[in-house]
Parts: sequence; C-alpha cells; structure tokens
Amino acid sequence: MRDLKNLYRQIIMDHYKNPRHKGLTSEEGYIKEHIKNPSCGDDITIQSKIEDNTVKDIRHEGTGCSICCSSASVLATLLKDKSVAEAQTFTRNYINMITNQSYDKNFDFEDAIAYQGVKDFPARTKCATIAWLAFEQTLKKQVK
Amino acid sequence: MRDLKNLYRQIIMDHYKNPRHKGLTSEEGYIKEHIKNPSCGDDITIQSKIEDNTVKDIRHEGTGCSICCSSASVLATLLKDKSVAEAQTFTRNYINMITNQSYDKNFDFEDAIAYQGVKDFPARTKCATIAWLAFEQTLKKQVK
Amino acid sequence: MLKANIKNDFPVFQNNDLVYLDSAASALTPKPVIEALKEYYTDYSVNVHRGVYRLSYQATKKYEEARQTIADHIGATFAETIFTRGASSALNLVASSYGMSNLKPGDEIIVSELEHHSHLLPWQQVAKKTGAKLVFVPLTKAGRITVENFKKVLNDHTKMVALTHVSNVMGYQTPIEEIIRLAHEKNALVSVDAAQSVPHQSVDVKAMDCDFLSFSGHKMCGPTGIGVLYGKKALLDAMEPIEFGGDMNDYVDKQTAHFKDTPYKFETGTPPIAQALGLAEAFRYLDAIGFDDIKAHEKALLNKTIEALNNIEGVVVYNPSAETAIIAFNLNDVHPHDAVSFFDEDQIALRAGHHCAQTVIQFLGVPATLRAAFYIYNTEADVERFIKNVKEAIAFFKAAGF
Amino acid sequence: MLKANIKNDFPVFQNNDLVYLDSAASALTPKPVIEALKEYYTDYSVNVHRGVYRLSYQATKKYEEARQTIADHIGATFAETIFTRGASSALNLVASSYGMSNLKPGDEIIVSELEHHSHLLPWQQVAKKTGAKLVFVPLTKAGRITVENFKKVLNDHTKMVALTHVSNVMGYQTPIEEIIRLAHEKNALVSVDAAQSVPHQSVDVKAMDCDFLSFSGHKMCGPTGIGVLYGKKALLDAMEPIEFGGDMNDYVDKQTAHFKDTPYKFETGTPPIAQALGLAEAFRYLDAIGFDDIKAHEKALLNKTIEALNNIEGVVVYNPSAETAIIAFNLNDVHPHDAVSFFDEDQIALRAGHHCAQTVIQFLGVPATLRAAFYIYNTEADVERFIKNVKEAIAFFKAAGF
Ligand SMILES: Cc1ncc(COP(=O)(O)O)c(C=O)c1O
Ligand SMILES: Cc1ncc(COP(=O)(O)O)c(C=O)c1O
Repeated sequence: MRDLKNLYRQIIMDHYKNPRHKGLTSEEGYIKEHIKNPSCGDDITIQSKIEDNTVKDIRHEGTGCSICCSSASVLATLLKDKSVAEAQTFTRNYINMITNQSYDKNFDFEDAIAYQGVKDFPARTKCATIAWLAFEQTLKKQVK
Repeated sequence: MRDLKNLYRQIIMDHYKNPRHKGLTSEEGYIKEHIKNPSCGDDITIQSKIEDNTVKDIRHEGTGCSICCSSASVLATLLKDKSVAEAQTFTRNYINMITNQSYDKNFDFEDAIAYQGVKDFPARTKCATIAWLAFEQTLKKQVK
Repeated sequence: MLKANIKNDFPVFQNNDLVYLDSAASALTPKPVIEALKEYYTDYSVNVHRGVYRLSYQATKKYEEARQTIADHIGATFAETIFTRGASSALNLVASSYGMSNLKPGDEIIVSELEHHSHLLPWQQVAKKTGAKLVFVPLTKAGRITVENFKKVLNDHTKMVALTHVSNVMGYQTPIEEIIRLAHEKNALVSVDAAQSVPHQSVDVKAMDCDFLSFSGHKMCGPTGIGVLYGKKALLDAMEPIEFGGDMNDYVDKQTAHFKDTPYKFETGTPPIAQALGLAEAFRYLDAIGFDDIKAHEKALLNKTIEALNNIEGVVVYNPSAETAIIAFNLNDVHPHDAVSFFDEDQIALRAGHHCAQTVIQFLGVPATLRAAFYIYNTEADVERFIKNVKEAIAFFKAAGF
Repeated sequence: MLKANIKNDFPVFQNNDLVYLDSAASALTPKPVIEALKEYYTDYSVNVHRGVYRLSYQATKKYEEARQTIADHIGATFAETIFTRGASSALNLVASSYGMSNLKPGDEIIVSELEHHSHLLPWQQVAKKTGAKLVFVPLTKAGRITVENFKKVLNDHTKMVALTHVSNVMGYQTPIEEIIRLAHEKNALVSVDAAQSVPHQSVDVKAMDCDFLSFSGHKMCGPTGIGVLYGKKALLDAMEPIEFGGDMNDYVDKQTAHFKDTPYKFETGTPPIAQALGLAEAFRYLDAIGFDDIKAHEKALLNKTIEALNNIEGVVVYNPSAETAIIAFNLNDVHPHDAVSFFDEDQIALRAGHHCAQTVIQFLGVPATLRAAFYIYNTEADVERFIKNVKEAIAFFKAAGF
C-alpha cells in the first residue's frame, strides 16, 4: 500500500527498538558534537574516539523519531573499527545518497542501505542524516 | 485644453504673487499653529488673534506651492473680522468642499470658491487645506 | 452554517486532494485576496505617500483605506493600527519600545508557558536587559491560564502582562478580559498575542481594553509579510520609534529629526503596500462569511473529531477541553515526526514539533506533539478522512514494530 | 540594446498610457514576478521551516532556493543574506545591532548629506544614544562625495562609514570601492545603501568588500514588503539579534533561549515567503535582460534627456553630470508641486518633494525638486513626451502668471 512501508525496514526498527552504543561517556579522548533540528525536536549528541587513525568507538544519545534514533545506532555499529578515511568516505557517500547529491553508486552501504527509502521522503532526509552530520563534525574537530 | 487651467484662477495667482497678511508677529495675544506636509515640503505657520469673539487678525508664513501659499492669504483676507462662529463654519465648509465631504451647498465661499477646482486634483487637496487646518487648530487652542 | 463550497475559493485545493489541518501555522489564501494582490501589481504598482501624481495618489488612498478597514474590524482607530512584518514583529515592537524604556529592576513581567516564542523571548530580553523579573502564571493541570492562578502572581510589582489570547498548541482561550481588568487595577499594562484569535473570532480591542494586541496576516487568509500592532493611542504617543528613516519624520537636518505621529512614526520606509490591501481583503472575506458562523463551524468539527478520537485506543489528546479548533495529540509510542509522514501520504497536512512554544511542550513532558487545526475550508469529510488515517496509522505503526 | 517590447511585460501599461518616471521610488512589476507571487498563493500558500509534510517541504525548498538565488546575484553566501521588510529595515538593523553595541563616545560615524533618511536617521540615533559623533563628508560644489573629500573626515576615530552607493536625489555614484579600502585601513566598517544601485547595475559584495549592504525588492521589479541585508559572515556571527521569537532559536526554556546561526537569528517569525519568491524572480528577470544592457539603455535615455533640457530656457538641472538615470530639476519660479500636476495631466509620473533626503535638498538650497528617474521600460518616445511637456509646462505657468 503506502510507500511508508518501505521506510520502516526491519533493520531500522531493530536499531530503533534496541539501540546499540547508546549513552554518552565521560571517559577521556572522546570528541562530542550536539545537533538539534529545531523544526521537529530531533536532538542528537554523538561522541567519537579516534586512535591510530581508527574509529575506536562511537556513542550517541538523544531524542527523535525512529529514523533519527535508529540511524545513530546504525552509524555507530557500522563505522566502529573502520579507519578514519573509510569512515569519512562512508559518511559522505551516505549523506549524499540520502540528500540526492552525487555519490559512488558502487559503494557498499552495508546495513545503512536500509535508509535508501528516505530519499522518497524529502521532508525526512534531515532525520536520517542528523547523526551522520554530527559524527562528521567530530571527525573534523579531531583532525584539527 | 488642460483641466489645470481651471486650477490656477486669477484670484489664486493674485494672492500667490501678492500675498496679504504675510509674515508672523511676536505681538501678544496670537495663537500659533505650524503644519508640515512632509510629502511635498509644504510648510505653513498660521497665527490668529481672537478678541471679543471676533477674529481680529490672521498672519501666515511658510513655503509651498501656489495653491498652498495663496490659500493662506485668501484665508486671512476672508476670515479677518468675522466672528469666531462664522470663521469656524466657513473653515469647515471649505475643508469639506475641497475634500469631497458633505458641506452646505448654499454656503457663500466668497473668493475661496476659486479653489473649487482642486477637487478634481485629489493629490492636491492637502495643498489647498493645510493653511485652513492650521487656522482651525488655532481656534481650538484659544477656545480651550 | 457555512456555504458548502468554500473550498472552491481556495485555489490550492484545485491541484491537491488535500486535508489541510495546519491553519494554525498559516491559513490558505482565497481567490479574492490573491486578486487584491494582483490588482495592486497590475493596476498601480507604485509607491505611496510621497507621490503627487494620480496613480500614486490612488495607491495611497487604497493603502490608507486598507488600514482603516483593518482598524474598523478590530475596533481600533486609524492612528492605533500599525503595520509590521508579522505578529512576531508587532510583539517585539511592544517589548523593544515600551518594555526597554519603562521597566526596571524590581518590576515584574507576567508571562505564561503557553506563550509562543515570539511573545516569550522578547520579554526574556527585556528582563535580561532591564533587570525586571519574568514571572510565569502557574498553569492548571490541564495547562490552562485561569483568573485564579493569574491572581497568584499579580502584585504591586507587576508592570507588564504578556499573554496569549488563544494558545497555538493547546487551543485554550485565555480569560483575557478579566485578566486585563485585574492588571489595570495594579496599573500594569497588557500585551495580547492575538495571532490565533483574530483569524477565528471577532476581536474588539476597545471592549477587551487591552493595551497592545498583535496578529499576522498569513494566519487569517491574508498574505505573508504583514502583521498588525494595535496600541492605545496615548501609549503609542509616548513610545519611541524603533526604526528610523524615510516617511516616519517630518523634518530632518544634519543632526536631528522630528518624528511624525503614530502610526507613521513606527513605519519607516516603503510600507507593505500590496500586503495591506491583501489583508484588508482577507478581513472583508472573513467578515462576509461571518465570525459567528466560523466559530460554530470550527466548534462542530472540533467536537466531532474529539469524540471520534476518544473512541480510539492508542491515541492521546492533551487538550480535550479546548474551546478552539486546535487539537494537540500523539499516537502512543510513535514519535510525531514518524506519524506525520503517514498522514502526509494521504495528503493530510498536520504539524509535528514544538510549534515554537517549547515551554508548553516541556510542561506536557513530551518531546513534541502532533497538531491538527481546523479552519473555514475544513469539512466533515476532512474529519472523517483524518480519523480513518488515525486508525490506520495506529495499525501501521503497530505492525511495523513501534 | 534592450528588446523593444519591454513595456508589454508590465501590466500597468495596459490600462495607462503612462510615462513612468518614478522608478527611483518604486519600480513597476513585470508579469513573471506577479506570476511567481500568484504561484505561491495558489500552489502552496503554506508556512515554511516548521512543516514536515510535502507541501510545506516544497514551500521551504522554494523559499530557501530564492535566498540562494538572491545571494548568488550579489556575490554573497546563503548565511550572509538576510531578509528584512525593506531597505530601511536592513539599514536600521546594522545601526541597531552593530552600531548600538559597538560605538562609544569619541568614536566617529561618517555619513553624507546625500543619504536617504533611512540611512541618516539610524546613525543619528546611534550617535545620540552612544555619544559617538556624526561627521559629514563635505560635498563638492556639484554635491558629490569624492575620495578626496572623504579623506578629509576619515581619521583614527572613524569606526563606521555609512554611505549611499547611488544618491536617490542626485543620481551620483559614490566611489565606494576606494572609500571602503581607505576605511578598512583605519579599521572602520562600511555600510552601503544600495537601494538605488542593485536595481540598475550588477553589484558584487565580495568585489566591493563592503561590510554591510542593503536594498529593497520593490525598486527592482520585485514585490513590496521585502528587502535584503548583506553582512560579512564574521560580523553577523558576532552581532545580537534585534527581534526575538519563533524560528530564530533552537532551544528555549522559561528563562533563556539559544539563538540559531545567521541568517535565521535575524529573522524571527513567519518570513516574507511569497515576497522572497517574487524577489528571486525579479533578479532572474533583470538578469535575463542583462545589467550591462540595462545600464547602457538608461544612460542613452539620460543623455538624450539632459541634452534636450540644456536647450530649454526656464529649467534648472541640479545634477547634469550624474552617471545614473536620475534627473533632479525644477522649472524656474514654479514650485515643483505645481509643476508635477501639469505633467500628471499627460500621465507623466514624476516625483516632487524632498525624496526622503532633506539634507541634500537643504544643500541645494531649494524647498523641493522634481525628479525624473528612468528604468528598463522607459523609451525614447517617453523622453520625447517628457521634453514636450517640459516646454509646454514652462509656457503654461508663464501664461498663468508664475
Ligand atoms: C537611497 C535609498 N535608500 C533607502 C531607501 C529606502 O527604501 P525602502 O523605502 O524600500 O525601505 C530608498 C527608497 O526610498 C532609497 O532611495
Ligand atoms: C500564538 C502565536 N503567536 C505568534 C505567532 C507568530 O506569528 P508570525 O510567525 O506570523 O510572526 C504565531 C504563529 O506562529 C502564533 O501561533
């Protein structure tokens, strides 16, 4: 029936109901970024820890819709243990895919491919990208 | 040819070129009112002196177009020596005639009838009434 | 009863099989208003006030007649009716001009958690800059401002009361007349945010006896880019302009300027000419329908909707007792942002979020709400389609695992 | 060369055999702009930013694309392009936000007698409130701002320079790039009033290197009710908002609010949505004609007119050397207000008065002037009809006894 069916894939619902890597830490070595989407109340904080050019850990916390919250969990799961370069490429490709900008069509999005359907809901692209944008910011901050 | 011909009657031009009662006085017993029409730069000050319920004198000074300046002179000439009540009635009838509000159709406007043509130039009604409005204000101030 | 074919007046419905329930954000625009705007741009399209040629004179006349029309509709005089960019700008004018110059440490400003940000933040700023204290009327459990609770915060320090006439989240009508009477006994002034009332009920500023009242054009079938501030003449006379420039002065020299009287002293520069004509037309349009009928129509739709919602498991309504046709609700366990996409798929336009009123959302203790707001063009069929979608949405999200 | 039938784009000419010479007050509105406004009200007519349903998303997208279009046209970025009510409001924003917080006694603000009231009065206020000193660039005998004269007043105390790009009375173009360079050497900022330049020439804020630049929609074929403030990002970032409320914050609680980044922090409330779409369309419309051609066209009309006026006895032109198509003149011994009615009878729309720039009128030592201003829709035939009327007017007023 509705396109919306395509939106709420199994994988999204799974991460929404059982978020991984959730909760912030006060341990040293984490860089934090907080983003709010004031139009709907989505409010996400991402922490990332980089060591030896590798994403050692990602934490997230916040409130938001299923797309927003689950994507933070998916992000943390997928990018943990990737190299910084890989994580950067993944993030950019993901954001560009969702927002209809140019991206590598052969890129392997792994589980994040579940968010492909968001493209058809332009009013929701912010939800699917807000955690990724915050993560991208934490990388920028560490690189400095 | 042009309607404008009707506007610049002999009487108007006469008072424009040879204004009567022009120049303010610092004598006692005069009430002053200053009105500016900022849209065009008309700037008129009227002084009136009332004694024994009679308009003993009217003075005027200012800058403006022919309609504005001449009407101050016509006003001073016509209303001097009239009773306050007569002057009030005259003023209201004149203003209402020019601005297309209801007025006494049988009223004798004397020389001020020359301004009748202004009705057809609605953009100019302010010019023809500004001195009269200022005069009306001076009456209001004395009555208090 | 409203005429049956009101939707025909609104061109948006021609291309969209739309159930528009977001009128509390912006109302749709009817043809006569669109025509009034077009008429200005095609027949005049010139500036006002400063022109002595006929076209400009006619534009000026139309523009000032529009102001008089609007003034008449709210019971104000010409001089008391100031055009602004919108309600937000009008509300800010009161705070920036009156508030900043007249409040001082020790003074109290009464506001409420029901305020739209555009009525709360300006007074937060005044409090911050002047040292006055921002005091909140305690809301009842239902989230209402009552006279009783207002009395608890009103005292001899109260100098300003800034309250909404109708809440844009909860749809509650504030007992504003009684509050104004009490405030005046303490010599406090009252600024009323009427953005949600003027579009739906006839408002008479003199009967209400408010000191300031603000509203927007776009929420009442008028154009964007215009709002109105009403203020009592004597107050406006004593207030400082907050913008300075062309058209608000009568003489200027290198170091000084003398300002015109109200309303002009608050309106520098070329005014929103087309928008004023459009707003006057919107008032005429609504008046022809009749505010009594509008209220009755909205109330009927509201009652029908609330009754239906009450019989559905899985939906929570936060304001079942609201007098005006604004419904704040959520689907259980479904974030409103998820929900709104479901309704959108059937072209039902709802709003999800904090509705620029975060303090009431905090009061409700939820991250956000859904809002359905009815207006003249909504019908019983709209209600039925909305209710059908509520049921389907609950089933859908349940099946999806929410 | 401009296409011959440009008048056909402007519906006003359909019902009026008009020679419109008042474009410096407001330009006429072309069909594509009227259509863009109509399109918003008929196809969307909903609010932006806060809606998650499709119609609102589309309106938001169109609205923000309009901002980008406008930013691109003046060489600014999205974040540096703020929508206001008009040029007056934009110019005031700089003075109220930047000026009031950053100037202090001993500081100097350079302005000129050529300023429109909307650029002079805001800085008069800043001077009055902060104790800074208002300093006037001495004008040349012709009434011009020159680099040489600017240097006479620029010094280490100069903190702000507020000058017009093109004078709305004299049509002179200020040598603004060189002035900005000099001002920056002294660490002074420059606010440029571009209300009369952006409609007629391509303006690039980055090439100009101005700190602030303001203009209006209605003078460039756009709608009333919108203007633009450009400001350098770093300056805007450091500046305080002057209006507070919905849409300019990201979180709010009872006593505090956190503001969004520019441009949003300066734009509270529902924005001028339709007007932004209309203004973007106006830029596209003018750009399709081409600013080089527009300048050449206006210059040709100007030259033809000045040459003809030079050969007429009984008319005085105050700015024979003006670079832009604005002519300040008077008929000898005829008050401009009288004169303008004569032209009006032949549907020639001229302006008479002080043009909201009383200090330059005082400089000229006359009570008021006539102004003829040309734009894209004016033709050689317009010039001829205008000149014919000048001759007839002189004869008429002579005969009438002036
Ligand atoms: C040079 C100049 N600056 C500022 C303004 C003010 O523009 P607006 O009236 O659109 O605010 C004008 C127009 O009157 C102008 O000519
Ligand atoms: C209660 C209330 N006040 C003020 C406003 C602000 O109106 P505007 O956005 O038109 O400035 C709104 C609308 O959002 C509102 O609902």
